[in-house]
Amino acid sequence: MDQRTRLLEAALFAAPRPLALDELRVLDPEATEADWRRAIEELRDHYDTDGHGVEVVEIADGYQILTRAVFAEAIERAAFAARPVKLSSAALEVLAIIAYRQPVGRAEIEEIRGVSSGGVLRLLQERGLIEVAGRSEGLGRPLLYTTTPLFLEHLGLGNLADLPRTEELAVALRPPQTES
Amino acid sequence: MDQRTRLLEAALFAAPRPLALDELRVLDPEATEADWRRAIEELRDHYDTDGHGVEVVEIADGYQILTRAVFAEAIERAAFAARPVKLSSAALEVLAIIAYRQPVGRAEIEEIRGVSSGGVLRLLQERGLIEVAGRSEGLGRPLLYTTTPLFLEHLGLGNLADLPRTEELAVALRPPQTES
Amino acid sequence: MTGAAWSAGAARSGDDGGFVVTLERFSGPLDLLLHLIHREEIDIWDIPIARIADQFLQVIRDLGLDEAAEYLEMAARLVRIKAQMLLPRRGDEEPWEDPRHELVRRLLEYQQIREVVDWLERAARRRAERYGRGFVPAAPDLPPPPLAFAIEELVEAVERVLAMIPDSVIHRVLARPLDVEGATRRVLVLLESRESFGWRELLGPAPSITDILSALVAVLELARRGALKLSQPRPFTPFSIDRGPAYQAA
Repeated sequence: MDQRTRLLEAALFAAPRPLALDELRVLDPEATEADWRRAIEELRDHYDTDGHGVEVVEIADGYQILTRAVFAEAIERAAFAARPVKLSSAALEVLAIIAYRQPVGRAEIEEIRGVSSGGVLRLLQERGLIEVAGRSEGLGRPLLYTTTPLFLEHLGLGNLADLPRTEELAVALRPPQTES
Repeated sequence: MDQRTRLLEAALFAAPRPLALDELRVLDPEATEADWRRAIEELRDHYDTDGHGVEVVEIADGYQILTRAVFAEAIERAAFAARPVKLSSAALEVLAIIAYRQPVGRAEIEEIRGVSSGGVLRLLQERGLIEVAGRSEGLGRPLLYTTTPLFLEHLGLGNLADLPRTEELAVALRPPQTES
Repeated sequence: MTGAAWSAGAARSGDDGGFVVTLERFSGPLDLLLHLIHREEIDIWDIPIARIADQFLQVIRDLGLDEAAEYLEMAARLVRIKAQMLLPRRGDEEPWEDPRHELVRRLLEYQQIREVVDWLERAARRRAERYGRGFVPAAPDLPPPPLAFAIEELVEAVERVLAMIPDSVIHRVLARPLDVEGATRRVLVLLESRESFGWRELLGPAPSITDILSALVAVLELARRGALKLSQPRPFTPFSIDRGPAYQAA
């Protein structure tokens, strides 16, 4: 392939959106629009005749390299885009409090963490790691949260008793020990 | 190109990160690892001999399509792609220590650097470049850190063995003495 | 020392003629120490500790680092080694242990890390010259990505939580249950006979705090259900209670 066609391929590959003809100009000030058209044609032909897994597509007044539709199913099945998600430290903290003090209400969680935790609770609930186990008898009858079997499954624990013992958290909000 | 090579190209193209050999298996249950290796070779050769703007690179124990370095300047000038964030010198120091000594605890890192490193560790963890791999048996059972695949990806390394051997460094260190 | 070994220090010290250093330039006392050793072209195996200690103290004073604990600690260590070097050695009876030994070991170890840092920086630069695919297709309706978390992370979170817990203030709370149901009945009785009445009428004479709170919760709950409406004619006046859109005579 021509050097300009290679540059075009690299640019289309790296760009987060379809590139219009006049956007290509910055790449090489000496090339005319006709030059870029020729490069696009060359790249398109090359992909088509050599039988590539990708193709040049004209989209929204621009050009983009996309995978061919015929492979879409296999790729979707593989779900490579789904890199395992890590829980944020905020989410882990809330989860830790619930794990050791369940059933526990939002107010208590927020009192311990000193920040509002509604969003995190919702996220953990959506992920199926915690659930509402009932309501407290207290004023306003707040919801009480517990961990789910999925939570244990994620950690590879048989049951809650397998959690590492952390007396302090389990017993009460004890003051931190006197330490150096 | 072979039909499997096309599928490979489409998959590598679609994936947002390097794909390991065993991840490719889902794409086509009938293909063996050797088949995939052949497909990778074919794609790599094709990109190289036909003169493409992209290439197949071995990174983080997997394979990824990246643009060729020779086009970096033009793509950067066009400014439609974001460059990765640069890490601070302190962050790289901590990464270097973890890369060579993993799994390693915070105390040892701080002993080598001579400065407290909690903030840097947290930052690297948030960025996903290091992770907690377990706890030491020592006093207080401190957390032990290791590098993640994202660390290799960020630096474009195939695997940890690509790091320079300590004997190759200008300053030869005797093995860590057994001492306090 | 080879040129490569010192490249980190040299790059950061810039033109050695004018010794201008800034705080950000050093990632710690070891870094500063290496810099000085390099600048003075000193053999790391035979550090003239008195000279280096003085220079170290001078630099941290100049940079205002003499309040940073880590630099102070190193300064103290250097002064101690300097003193030990001055002690008279007792003949050949005992093998003499060089007080600089531990410091040299740490410097070499740190130097090696700096070399690796240079290497990593170069690797990152090379990687940054190659771009990955930029286009991120809109995600189809896929199940959420798998979660990755481990027991260690949870334990670490527990430790953070424990550290957050402030000194506990223990309040002794006496249970004084509210009679919300009774208050609700009273409100409904009043609503049945009158379309509108004032908050004070609900409470009766000399209400206790429990009565007031019970009545308040009852009124708020009924307002939420639409059985009554609350309004306040003017600021700071008692609010009045009217039948709401969802009011049904019992």
